[in-house]
This record gives sequence, C-alpha cells and structure tokens, in this order.
Amino acid sequence: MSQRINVDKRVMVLGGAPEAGLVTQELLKLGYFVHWITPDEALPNVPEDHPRLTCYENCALIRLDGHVGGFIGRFRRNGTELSLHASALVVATGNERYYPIERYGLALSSNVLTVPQVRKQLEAPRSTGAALPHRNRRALLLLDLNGETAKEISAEAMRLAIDLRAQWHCEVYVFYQNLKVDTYNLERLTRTMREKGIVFCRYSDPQITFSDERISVSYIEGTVSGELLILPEAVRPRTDTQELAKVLRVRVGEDGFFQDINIHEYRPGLSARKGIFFAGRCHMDGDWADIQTDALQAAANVDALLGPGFLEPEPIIAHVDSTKCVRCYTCVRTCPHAAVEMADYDEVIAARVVDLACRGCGACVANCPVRAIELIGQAMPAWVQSP
Amino acid sequence: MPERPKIVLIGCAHSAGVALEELKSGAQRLPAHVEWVSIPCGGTLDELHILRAFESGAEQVMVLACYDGACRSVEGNKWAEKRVSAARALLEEAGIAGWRLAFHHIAPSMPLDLLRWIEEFREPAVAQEQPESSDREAKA
Amino acid sequence: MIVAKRKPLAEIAANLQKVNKLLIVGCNTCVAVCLAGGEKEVAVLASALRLALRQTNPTIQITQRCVERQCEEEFNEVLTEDVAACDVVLSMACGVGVQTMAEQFPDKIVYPALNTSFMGRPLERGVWSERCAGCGNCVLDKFGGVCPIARCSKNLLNGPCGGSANGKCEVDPENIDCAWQLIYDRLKRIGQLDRLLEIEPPKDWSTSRHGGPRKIVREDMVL
Amino acid sequence: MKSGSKLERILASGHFAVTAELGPPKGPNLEVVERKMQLLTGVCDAINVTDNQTAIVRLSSVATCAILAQRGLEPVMQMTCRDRNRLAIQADVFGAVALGVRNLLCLTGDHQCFGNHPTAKNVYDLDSIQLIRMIARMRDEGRTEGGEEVDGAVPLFIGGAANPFGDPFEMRVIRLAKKVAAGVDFIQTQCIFDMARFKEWMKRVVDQGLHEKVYILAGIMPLKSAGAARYINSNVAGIYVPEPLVKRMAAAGRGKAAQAEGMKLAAETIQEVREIEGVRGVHIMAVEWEEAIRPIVEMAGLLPRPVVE
Repeated sequence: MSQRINVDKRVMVLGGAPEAGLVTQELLKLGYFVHWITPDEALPNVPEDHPRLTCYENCALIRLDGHVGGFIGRFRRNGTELSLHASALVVATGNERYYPIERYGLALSSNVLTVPQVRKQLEAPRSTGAALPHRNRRALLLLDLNGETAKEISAEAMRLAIDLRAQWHCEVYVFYQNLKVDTYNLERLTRTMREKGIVFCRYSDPQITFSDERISVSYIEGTVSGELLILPEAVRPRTDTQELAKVLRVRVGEDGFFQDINIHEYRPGLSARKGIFFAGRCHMDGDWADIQTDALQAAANVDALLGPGFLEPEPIIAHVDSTKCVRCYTCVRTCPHAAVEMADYDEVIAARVVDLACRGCGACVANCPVRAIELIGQAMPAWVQSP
Repeated sequence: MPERPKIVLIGCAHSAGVALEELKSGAQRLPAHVEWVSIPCGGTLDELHILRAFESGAEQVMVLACYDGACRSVEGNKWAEKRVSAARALLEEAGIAGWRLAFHHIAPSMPLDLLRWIEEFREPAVAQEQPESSDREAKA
Repeated sequence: MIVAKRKPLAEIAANLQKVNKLLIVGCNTCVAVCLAGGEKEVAVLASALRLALRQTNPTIQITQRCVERQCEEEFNEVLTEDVAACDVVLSMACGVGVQTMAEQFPDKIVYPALNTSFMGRPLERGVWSERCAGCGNCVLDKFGGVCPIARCSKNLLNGPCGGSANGKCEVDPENIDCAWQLIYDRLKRIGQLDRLLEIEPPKDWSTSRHGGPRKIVREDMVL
Repeated sequence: MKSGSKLERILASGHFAVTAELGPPKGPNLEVVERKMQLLTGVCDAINVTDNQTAIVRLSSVATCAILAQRGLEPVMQMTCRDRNRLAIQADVFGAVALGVRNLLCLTGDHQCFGNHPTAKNVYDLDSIQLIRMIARMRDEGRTEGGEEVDGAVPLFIGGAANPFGDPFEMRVIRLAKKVAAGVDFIQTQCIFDMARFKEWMKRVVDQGLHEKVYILAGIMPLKSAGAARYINSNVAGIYVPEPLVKRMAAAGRGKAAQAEGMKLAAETIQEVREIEGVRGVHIMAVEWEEAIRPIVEMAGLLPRPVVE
C-alpha cells in the first residue's frame, strides 16, 4: 500500500501580507511554480514578469478540495469562479492593526496620538511648510498598557522614539511593564535608545491624568508629565481568519491566530494538516526580522516536502474498510489532520483515509463505532484482540 | 524473587517510547513484570485496550501520553485521557478499583520519572490489596 | 436517527448472574451512528461484563455479533445459529431492535442493553439533541422549522412560558434552549412573525402515542 | 357582566382592585386554611388559591376555593395545565362553579422538575391560551372543548398571567394580545421588581389598546430579606430583582427590620404601579407570609376595601 506519488512543484501562496511576497520570491528561487492569491485589492512587491508566477488579486478562497500533493482551490474573483491546483499551500495573510480603545480606555485627541499618527507628522515633507507640532516637547510613550504590545509594534514605537529625539529634539519617556527584548532588533533598539538619552520607566498599574495641556503618567518610582502621549496600536487576527481556517480545515489558537506552533514536533509554520504551511503574522508575533526568517522557513518547509518530487505515506497509517463503514462521520469529525473524508468507492459511499495526509495517530481507529478502521503497520499484542 | 503482579504500560511511541529507549541506553530496563505496549499516538488508545489488559491478567494498567501542546497529532493526548476516564468508569462499575488504572503525561526526557511511577504504582497495590483479595483468589 | 445510551453495567450484569452462554447483538444503523451499539460498543460491553462477572459468573461465554439493522427480521436471520446456541440475547439495539429479536426468537430470553432515548441529531461529535417527538401530525411549517412539541419542556403551542430567560429554558438553562426563543428568532428571520399572532387550537393528540400504539399501512404496498 | 363575580364588579365599577394569594397546606389541614382566611379577610377583594404551586403537592385548589366560597369569601381558583388533561380540567371547572367559584386563573403551570415529584409525568395537553379559550367558550357558547353542550351555566371571570420579564421580550405583548383574543378578562402579572421593564411593557400594552380590553393587576411580592432577593435572582428564571433593591434590603439588616423594609418596598411599588396607565389593580403574592398583606395594603392607602352591589 506504500506508494510513491509524483508531485508537481506547484504552490499556492495565500495572502497579500509583505511576508507572502518573500515566500513567493523564495519559492520562485527554489524553482517552484507559484499561484499568489489574495482577497485584497493588490499584492505587494510583485516580481515582474516571472514565467513561473501567476498573481490573482481580489480573489477569495471559497473551498479547498484534495490533499497534500493535489490540492484544488476554488476561488471567487470578480463574480466568477476559478480553480487552481497546487501540491502545497502557504498561508501568509498577515494580521490586522487597530487602535485598542477598549483596552486602553483612552480616546485619541490632538495630544494623544498613535505611533503611526506621530510617524506621519514626523515624515510630513518640510516643503509643505507645516509646523512641527511637537518639536522640543516631552513625549510619553506607553508600551504594554493593559496587555502586551506586539513585538513588531514595540519595535516601531522604539524607532519612533529614537527619531523623535533626533529630529524633533523631544524628551522621550518610555513606559513599560515587562519589556521583552528577546530578538536581536529589540535588544539593539533598547540599547540605542538608552544611548540617545531616552528614559525608561517601569509601571505596574499606570495612572494617567490630564490637566490643561499636560498629561501625567505615574509609574513605580514617580510621575512624569509631558505634552504628548503616544500609544502603540495593537494587532489582531484578520477578520477572515476563522472563515479561512474552516475552509482550510486547520485550527486557530486561543488568541484567534492560526494554530500555535507545536514546540516539540512541528517546525515553525507547519500546520497539523500536511501540505499547508503558515508564514508570518497570520500565526506569530515577531518583529520584521523574525517575520522574514519565518517566511524563508515556510519556503524551506515547502521545499522539504516537495523537493524530492514525490510523496509517500508514513509507515503507520489508517485504512477504512469501506464495506464496514456506517458513514457516521465520527472519523471525519475527529481527524486532527483533516485526512479523512467521505468518498465514493464506486459501489458505496464510505469514509476514506487519504494515505498521504494521514499521520497515523489512530484517533479515527479508536473512535470508529463499528471498528471499520485499522492502523496499517501497527501491531498490538494478541490479548487486545481476544482475551 | 516472588512474582510481582503484571503491569501493562500503554504509551505513545513519540514520548513514552523514547523515554523507554533512554532507559535502555542507560543500561536500565523495565522490570520483568511490566509489559510495554507501544501505540503511535495517544489517539490510538481504545478503552478496549485497557479492559482487555485487565482481562488478560494485568493487575494494573498505566497509560502514558504527551503533554498538552506536545502531541504530534494535536490532541491525541487528550483523547488518551478521555479514554482512560471512560475505561476507569467502566472498571469501577465492574468492581475494579480506579487506582489500578493510571494516566501520566510524559516527555521523552523523563525515563526516570517513568521508573518512579512504576515503583509508586506498585506500592498502593500492596496496601490496598486486602479488601479485594477474595476476588483475586477467585480468579486464580 | 434514534439516539440511545448504554445502561449502567450493574443493571445489565444483574440479569446475567446465572447465564452460561450470552449473545450480545449490536446494530449497525442508528445506535452505531450515535456510538451506543455498534461493534466497538459490543466489544467494550463484552469485556466489561466479563470483568464485572468474574467473581459471580466467571465461566460465562460471551459471543459478539452485529447486524445491519436489528429491526428487520431478514437482517437477523444470520443470527439463527448463534441465538439457538445461547441462553440469553443481550441486544444493543434500540427498543425496536430488542423487540424484533424477541418476536423473531420467541423462545429466547432477550434483554436490552441500551436506554433508547429520542429521535435527534448530532450537534457535534459526541453530542446529540432531541428534535422530533413523533406526534404523527407535523407542525413544523407553523413554527419556523423548530418543533415546540419536541423542544419546549411544556410542549407549548402558543408562545413561551415565563421561564424563558436569555434564550434558555428554566428546566435546565445550561443545556436546553428555549424553543420559543428559537421559534421567534427563526420566524423573524424568515419574515413570518405574523404566524405568532394566530391562536393554535388544542392539538389533536390522537395521531401521537396517546391514540394507542400506532401502525401505518400503505395500501399500495400490501397485496 | 360576564360572570357577576365580586372581582368583576369591583373592576367594572372602576375601583383599584386588590387580590392576594393564599397557598393551601401540604395536606388536608384546614386549620392552616382557617388562619390564612382570617389574615386575608377584609384586606383584599379576592383571594387566589394556588394549584400545586411550583409543582409541590398541596390541598387542591378546587377544595380550598369551595371552603372559601362557603365562608362568603371571593376565591380566584388557579388552574394549571401541568396536572390535568382537557377532560379533568373541564370536570374540575364544572365542580368549582357548582361549589360557588366565580373566578378562574388559567395558567400553564411550573414544570414538575421544580417540585417534590420531579419524576412525575406531566400533561400539558393544553397550554394556558388554549385553556382560556376553552373556558370562554364554555361560558359564552355553552360548549365543551369537544363541542357538546354544557349542562348548566359556567359564569366565570377568566384570568390569565403575564410575565413582562421573560424572554423574548417582543413575545410578551404578543402573548398578552393572544390571551385577550382567546377571551381573558383579567391579567395578574409576574412579581414586579424591575419597574423600568414593567413600564416599557405597559407602554406597549397601552399602545396596542390592550388595556381597554383586559383588566391588568400588577404582581407584587414583598421581600423578606436581601437573601430572598438573591435567591430569586439565582433560582427563578424570568424574574429579576435589580441590584439597588437588593442593596436596599441588605441595608435594612435582618429579621423584623428587613421584613418591615420589604413591606414598605411593596407598598411603594403599589403606589408606583397605580400611577401607570392601564394598571387596574394589584395582586399580592406573599408566599407563605400572608401576615404581611394587611400592613402592605394599609401602607399603600388601599384600606378599607370598597363594597359593591
């Protein structure tokens, strides 16, 4: 039953996040054909006229049939449907940014601004003659307010702090709760900030008070007042994550992003479903350098799977006896790898385990009410069968 | 040495199985009264495996599965735990004390914990044998 | 489908203390699909019974069988020899299957192993919910496809009682949705709220169990 | 006059009616009935007698009502659909009328799972709206549910219940309208603690003109303590005591002081509902605390009760 199946080097990359572009470029470099598809209006940094790349904007996945080595995606684009084939699929839909007003409890105003708002003011061309609104002022930057600030957003906030200091000569106070500098970039940024004279203040439960034009923030050792309060945005899963996960039959974690990395068994970015990979912000929190690394890793994961040009089943896999199956759907509902489906066996409809997608966990076997599924390649002691 | 009551160990090959290999590489062995049954994942465990183990003469059964978040098949360890609960309920209905069936989360790096669990598992068996002695005799 | 659940082991075992040869018969239709009486449950019950009876009836011999649909005599014919060889048949079918066995093998003792509960559907793997009470006169057209007879604790036909709160029934707010909340929501969604204004007259229960045991004869199928 | 009952005459002549609830004993102990009758004599216009309330077995409402009627009191017989099918209900209604009962409150009835026989089989052959219509036809057309002629008159003043606090809220006014269409004459509401929601419900009732077709008596329940209020909130679906009231009861302390506060609160609630358009009286449910009714009615300024022809 162990059969090799030749597979095309054809991959779908889903999503218009910047990391999707990196995955695409890397896959092209590795010799793959790529369908790059996004539900969004446009794709970023599309390589020009690449013979192995086809791009689809405004294109939403509505159904995914098949399995690793033979996925068939059905998409809706401008009112028409199209089908695309691929051996594997990389999800790089990114995340969504927003101002978490409920978490912060602070409304934005002329002196309470988000990091991107201040960045925009900072970068407004001088030639417009616009005044520099907060030049020489004291800015208070609040990280981790009522929850952790995502790493990429922390890094952006830190870079803003450095630029405010350098370009507008602001005094900058950065408030933090549990500053994580576990990436090279964040570590380097905090060092630079200290060198530039940016002050770090730790708080546990900050009190923020407004009086006239001034804003005061209390922290563990005291209170600082300033003219400008800067708040980082937050990230959340894209609103279509749940829906997409359902179509792809993969899981989302408790935080609503695509399934967490299984630290012991999975390399980063592998989903529980064979041939489907996650890349970048749709499944992780990290600054841009981490995300780039993750994107390259996703391409490497694809190559590890498809590089040899063939797929073969794992040594232990489940097999359904279609004549015993009572079509209760328990196995289909149980399989953590989405490797079981109802299939037409010419004469009967019954559950079928897709050999290449099966990881041999046996959950379908143990749950089958009519014992129609067995694990091929797994031996049990004789006493299990008869006492 | 008197024969010790048979213990059946059913465990995930990816965690418990590796821990057992570790034991062997350290020149330690499973005691002779312990029978090891390898399953490819906690998800494979069927309550029937446990019941049949008791039927075939095991005095105790220990099920070993990965920690949460460490299962290669995401939730195979949770299935194993559910099966153990279901089997324990049946065993208790059948008059077999629930402690005779144990469940542990295990990682590949825990061979010594495994040995300790087996040792600790035996002792309450001796302590609690009295009330059940008659049925054991009847069976013999 | 018909949804059932295994009886407590002690209740089943109590009838089997003096039995030498037991035949357990599962059914591969509804009760297999609701995970109560298929081949796996037959094997689990056989094993659990041997353990439960090891002191009081250690020599009991248990044979395990499953048939396609125990409520059809033809499917049970394959059991003839096994039934003849056993003292007692323990049926893991619904109550219909148990009675079919008893009618088909009139000299044999037949015991039920399941509690047949209701006609329902799986909400998710491992969870089943009642949907139909078999009243013999379907009213789903009037109530937006939600049955007040099967799903309201008081089978009210003219609206919710005072015990409906936050969409739940006071009889068991954790587990029972208020059928009238569901009916209201559905009728609103499909634009039929006006149906709520009609007074539903007392139901004719004669088509239900209250009219006595029922039989359907389709004349064109009877020669 | 549909029934000529005293309650009907009180309401028809425009008086603000007061009814109160009497819970029969858990057995044939007439001393309890005697004591409760004394407590309620002269303080209300009619006395509701509960029918196995909360599915706990008690002296039957038919028998208790008959005793009340013999003593010249005005019973409102409560009849639930839980324990009787359409045959038993009609037979008991005939019996009650024959024994002098003139008011009937038609209820669905609490589910038996809340009572002392949770394993019982329930009936619910009819629901309360079907029951109202059946009684109205018996009275107005002289026909049983089955269509046969009734031998004798059935002069009953027909009541129903309404719970403005249950969900779905939109169904609550619809249900009242259905009861009116089925032939109900008066409504006794669920106990009112959430005044804002009651007013919202009454507004919708008045907007639909239902208050002109049916007499609405607002349900009043005196709280004995803050604990009683919390018990209601966590155990009784479809009633909610708002937090400020719970706090007010808690601030009053325990025992007699709390009881006095509970009675005062009830009297204030009566005065407040009196001001609401469409409310034609109150129904006081002092569950196993009938002693509280006189002081409440007195505090509310509703004594002495009017005498009608």
